[in-house]
Amino acid sequence: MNLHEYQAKSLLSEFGIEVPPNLLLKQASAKQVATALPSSETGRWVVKAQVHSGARGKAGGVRLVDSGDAVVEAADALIGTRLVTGQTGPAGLPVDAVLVEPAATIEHEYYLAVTVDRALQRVVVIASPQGGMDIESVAASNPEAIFRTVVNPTVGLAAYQARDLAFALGLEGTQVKAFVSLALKLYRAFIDRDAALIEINPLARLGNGDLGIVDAKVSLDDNAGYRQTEWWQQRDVAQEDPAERKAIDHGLNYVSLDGNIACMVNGAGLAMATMDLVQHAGGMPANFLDVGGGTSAAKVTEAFKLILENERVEAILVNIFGGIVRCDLIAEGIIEAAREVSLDVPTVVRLAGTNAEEGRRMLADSGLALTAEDDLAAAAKRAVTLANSSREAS
Amino acid sequence: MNLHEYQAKSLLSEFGIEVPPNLLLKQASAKQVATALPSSETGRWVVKAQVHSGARGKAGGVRLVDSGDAVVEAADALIGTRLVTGQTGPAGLPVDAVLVEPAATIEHEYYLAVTVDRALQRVVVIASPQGGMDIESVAASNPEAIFRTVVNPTVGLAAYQARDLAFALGLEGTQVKAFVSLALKLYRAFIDRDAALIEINPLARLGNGDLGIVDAKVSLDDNAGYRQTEWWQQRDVAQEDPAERKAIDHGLNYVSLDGNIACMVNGAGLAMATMDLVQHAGGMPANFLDVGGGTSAAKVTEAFKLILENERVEAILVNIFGGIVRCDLIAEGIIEAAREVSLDVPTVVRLAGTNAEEGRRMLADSGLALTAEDDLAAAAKRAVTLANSSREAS
Amino acid sequence: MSILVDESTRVICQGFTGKQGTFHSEQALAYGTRLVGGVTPGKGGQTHLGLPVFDTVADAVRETGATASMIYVPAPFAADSILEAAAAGIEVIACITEGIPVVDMLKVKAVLAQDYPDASLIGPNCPGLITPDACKIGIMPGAIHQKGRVGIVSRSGTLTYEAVAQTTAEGLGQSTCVGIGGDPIGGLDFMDCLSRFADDPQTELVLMVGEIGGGAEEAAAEFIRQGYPKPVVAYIAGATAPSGKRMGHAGAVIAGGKGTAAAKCDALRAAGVHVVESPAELGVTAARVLNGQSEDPGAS
Amino acid sequence: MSILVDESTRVICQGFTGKQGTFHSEQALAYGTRLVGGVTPGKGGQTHLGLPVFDTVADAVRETGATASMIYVPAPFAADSILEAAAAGIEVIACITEGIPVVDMLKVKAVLAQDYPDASLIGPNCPGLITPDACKIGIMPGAIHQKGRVGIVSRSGTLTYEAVAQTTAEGLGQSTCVGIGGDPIGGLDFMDCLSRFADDPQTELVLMVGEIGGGAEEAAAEFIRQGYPKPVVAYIAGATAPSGKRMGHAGAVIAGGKGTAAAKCDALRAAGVHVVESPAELGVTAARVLNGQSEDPGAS
Repeated sequence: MNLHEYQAKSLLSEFGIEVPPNLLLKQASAKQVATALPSSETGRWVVKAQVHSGARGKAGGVRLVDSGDAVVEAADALIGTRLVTGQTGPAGLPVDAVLVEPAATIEHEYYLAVTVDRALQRVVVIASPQGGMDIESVAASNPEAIFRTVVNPTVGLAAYQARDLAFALGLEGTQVKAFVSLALKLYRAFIDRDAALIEINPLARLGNGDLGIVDAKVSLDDNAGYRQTEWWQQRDVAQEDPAERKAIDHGLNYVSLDGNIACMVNGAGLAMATMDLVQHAGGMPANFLDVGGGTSAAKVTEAFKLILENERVEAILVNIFGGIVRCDLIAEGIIEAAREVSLDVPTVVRLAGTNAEEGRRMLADSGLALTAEDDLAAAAKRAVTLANSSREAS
Repeated sequence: MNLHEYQAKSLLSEFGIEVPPNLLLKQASAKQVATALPSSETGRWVVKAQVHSGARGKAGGVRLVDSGDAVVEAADALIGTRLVTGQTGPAGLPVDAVLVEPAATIEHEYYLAVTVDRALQRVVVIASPQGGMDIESVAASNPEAIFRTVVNPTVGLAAYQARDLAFALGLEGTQVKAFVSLALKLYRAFIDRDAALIEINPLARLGNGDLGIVDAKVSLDDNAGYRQTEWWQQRDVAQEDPAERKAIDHGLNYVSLDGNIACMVNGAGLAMATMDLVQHAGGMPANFLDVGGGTSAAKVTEAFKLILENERVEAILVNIFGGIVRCDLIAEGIIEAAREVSLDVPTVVRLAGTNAEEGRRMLADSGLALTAEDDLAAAAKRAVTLANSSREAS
Repeated sequence: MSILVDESTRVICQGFTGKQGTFHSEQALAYGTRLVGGVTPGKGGQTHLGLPVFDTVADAVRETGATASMIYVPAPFAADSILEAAAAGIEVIACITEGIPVVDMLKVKAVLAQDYPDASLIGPNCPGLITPDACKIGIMPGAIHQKGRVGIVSRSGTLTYEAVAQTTAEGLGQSTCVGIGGDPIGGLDFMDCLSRFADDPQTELVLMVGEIGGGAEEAAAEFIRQGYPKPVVAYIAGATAPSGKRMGHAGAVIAGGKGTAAAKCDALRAAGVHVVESPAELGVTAARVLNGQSEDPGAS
Repeated sequence: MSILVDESTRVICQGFTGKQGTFHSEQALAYGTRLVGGVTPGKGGQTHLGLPVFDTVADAVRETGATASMIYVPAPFAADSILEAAAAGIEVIACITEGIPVVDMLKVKAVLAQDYPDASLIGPNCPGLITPDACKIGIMPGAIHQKGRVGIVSRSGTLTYEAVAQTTAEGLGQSTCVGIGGDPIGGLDFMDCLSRFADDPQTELVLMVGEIGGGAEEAAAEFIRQGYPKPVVAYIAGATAPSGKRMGHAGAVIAGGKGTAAAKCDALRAAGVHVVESPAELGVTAARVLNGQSEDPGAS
């Protein structure tokens, strides 16, 4: 789960981390700006669209202004629009709020993040003197400018580790202590709030030599929602893909893709494998859809509805390997769904594993125009063929 | 550093641990009792002397009373007296306050403690169904009634470990959950407050089946005072041996003993070894005194003053092996001290190690009546001989 | 032979009396697994599915001599259950539970390494493991398995079943199948299983099923490259998965080029592994390699 | 030969520019220790005592090749310094600092065991270690030492010097002297040092100086009992110490009978150790044993 910048900064300030004074505007309010605009030493302010995406600046989502009136104007220009960045896809994301902060004098931009390294099975803290841009770009172009330290969970981030990073960044004097203090608090926040990523980018060396947080990104561990309820209640569903959001509400794992063959599969690995097979057979998957382990007939119905909302879909490939989930239940769901939604898209069903035969019999008995296949590759090929012929027919 | 029972319970309640409602009285105040006495379902209250000692009950330090007036009476009888228990020595400890709590109906008494196991180099949680008595006695008479679990510092006390103990104690139903919750909080308190020991004895199964804390003892790690200042400020010096307290104030480590040969040594191990030698030579040490590593002349003077306040002292044995501390500085301190306090007790000085020769020369040149010895055993023998002859002479 | 579990392995179930625990214990018993009891705190002394229920794993181990456990405890309590099993001396701990917070698993991993280095954790968020005709500890459908020559290790659940079904269809069968789980922080990894399969005389070939993300497949490739005594066939799911969608965090990125299916396949091929492009080719490829019809892929 | 350190050991000092660090670094240099630099964060690039100062131990190790460190950092920061040394690859870490909170040391011990099993921590709250005429890392007076045949391991500071002086006076000399420190949670224990002395050809006899409290001496006794190749002479300080005064906590008590000087002496005698009653007899006893004038104490 992603937090907005303003939420991230609020979370960090819970841990004693200093963030810039700010003003959140959900509508462009001259009155609110007049009374609550934080003072700015530079006489300028930044107005930042609150969307779940990076690269906001290039997309026009961050405006630098020099008066309260200009703040209102910028806010007015942003709120209510959709911001399209390099990361959002063409539909963009809705801007429902902007964050206003005094513009700082930035001498240098650093990068600082806390995340989990899967290979090391440990939390790592990552820092770079090349902040302000995607760390991915730095990793690609200048990997030696990225410094990492691996955290032992027993002590957590040790002061010496933070110091090592500070010196690696070339910090000096009081900046070293400030950096160490910041890094230790970030680690504490990461653990105590079950984060998946905390990223300060840029962390700035300001005109007066102090370190200051400019932008902050926080993602929380999806598995820990049950004990971080305060933040999960603030989840902004407006920022999520409507289909993906609906999927989550029904316990489905759905990702929209650009192809024409819809997939409905149980298990993430098999779902990806099914997508690979579709492509191998010359098609393109329209989505990733994992109906999960404890699949019920109702869930399958919802999954069909979700798939059919995508107008690009020209064929459906259902691939279920029954383990926990029984194929007869899946068949029941398919039959129910086909009746509830008028299933007019060619559908190939491949059932294997627990109660597969019974499921296949139920489908055959249903009188529905479903194509059954036993073999995985054959099922994918058939779906692609059906999609092609349905396109030619229309 | 030891806490009083009322302080210990206050510390525990910081961690969400339920303790009985109570009233602390520093004088027997009818008015205060009338307004603030917690209500008691049993109609009875316990009035407990707040001293740094166990075995208060046997010593008359815990009174069971059945009215507010009787509370005042019991408080009056205790406050301002000195309580002599099996653990305090004949002088006893001053009772400056009493803690009043409603008397509970106790069905069974358990023991529960958190401490450090030196051999295992880990924190251990110890529980026994035989509470209400010294755990030492249980360990001696019935060791199989003591259950221990060793805590890994990475996760801290795990719920299963607390559950294992709860089932070992024979707890059932909601008591298991209550015990687990209590044990986890005790562990948290132990770590977060740098405790050396937290002991709940007894932990009671009450008439209604609930678990209740009756008595609680907390000792804090002497090394962690710098970061537990809130509690260290509440240290009750009145409960400490005046000589030992004075020693601490001067950075000395002093323990009063019953013999006649005073010892002044640098290093705890050498101090104990010196005591052993005194006894080996037929004498009895009057004290343990470690002047520590960074010894100064002023510290040695204070050490002499401390030693001479003990009227049983018939000879002094100074044993310094110079490592960090230089023997010439020690000699200077001895000379200063001998002049400041009129040193009329026979004193044997053994200096070895760094600058020992210079120290010995300074002592010889001082004109003071000091006996120098190079050999450790000879020095101890000489001190015993001198003590015997000074006794015969007097 | 087999790895980790066999017909003599005494198994308990943690979360025994719950819905999941009950269902899969019944399935395990039906398969012939030597399930000897289960644990549900507070229900010690009761009987469930004809087997004794214990309050603690320590009690269960003492009374039944169990050396393996399958965990169906809800996510908030599952990390504790793993540690309880390890502390009680359980050697093979299969944690089926999904949704355990990463922070909990970080600590579990550290404690296992410190205090219980001999315990083998499978999972969490995994289908478990099975030695066909001997011991099923997990949620996989038993009927598709066949005792045989192929060792299977997989990060995926249902995709593993696919691999199993194909090797059964080819008549190769399986020695042991281990679903190591898809969580970022988990127990046994590819390398751990590969080295166990290397020592198992029944296993003639290892079938590895990986996915995009992380670097476990690359690590396994490096391990194989240093000299592995048996042929390995591998498939990496997610060649067509959209990059950046859920992988856009710094940890994955800094690995620099690692994490994609292409990178994983390249690393495995360079190590001499027979990498298949289609998941439908796992069984036939294994059969071809075992029947000596495939030249050394490293030489091609 | 010797254990842990010798004339080729490259040593750094953490807390180099502080008062303690400066004084004892001067002493170490005067003794001939191969001190190659020191660490004080923020003073990297400066020169102190003619040696380079580094911001981090990692820098110091990279630039100087140091493999040993002595730590004179104040107690609130010393635990971190130990970890920094270990992480930088330092093999012998002597932490002289006293007053480190127990909770900090519990964690340090766990991390060392997990991540740096090859690092040898000496202390904290200890005099350090010395290989006479070769390498002095600590606060002991160098002049009393003499290169020789006796390995010394001690929980005490000044009492160790006593043992050193006596073995020097007897003309035996020392191979290496290790002050393991008196804190409840520490690094190398008696057993660790005994096993190193067992492998050191220069060491002909081990002199062990223990104290009351804990069970480290009993553990060492058990270790020796299982077969130790060299004679051991031991003294336990505190036979006359008042029991219960500072030992009255549950951890010590539950050990049941352990912790007293008498129990420790009994355990050591039963293991065949030459236990002396008086600390003044350490040197003469070692000499007698080495000269073959003492019969097997286990037989007496």
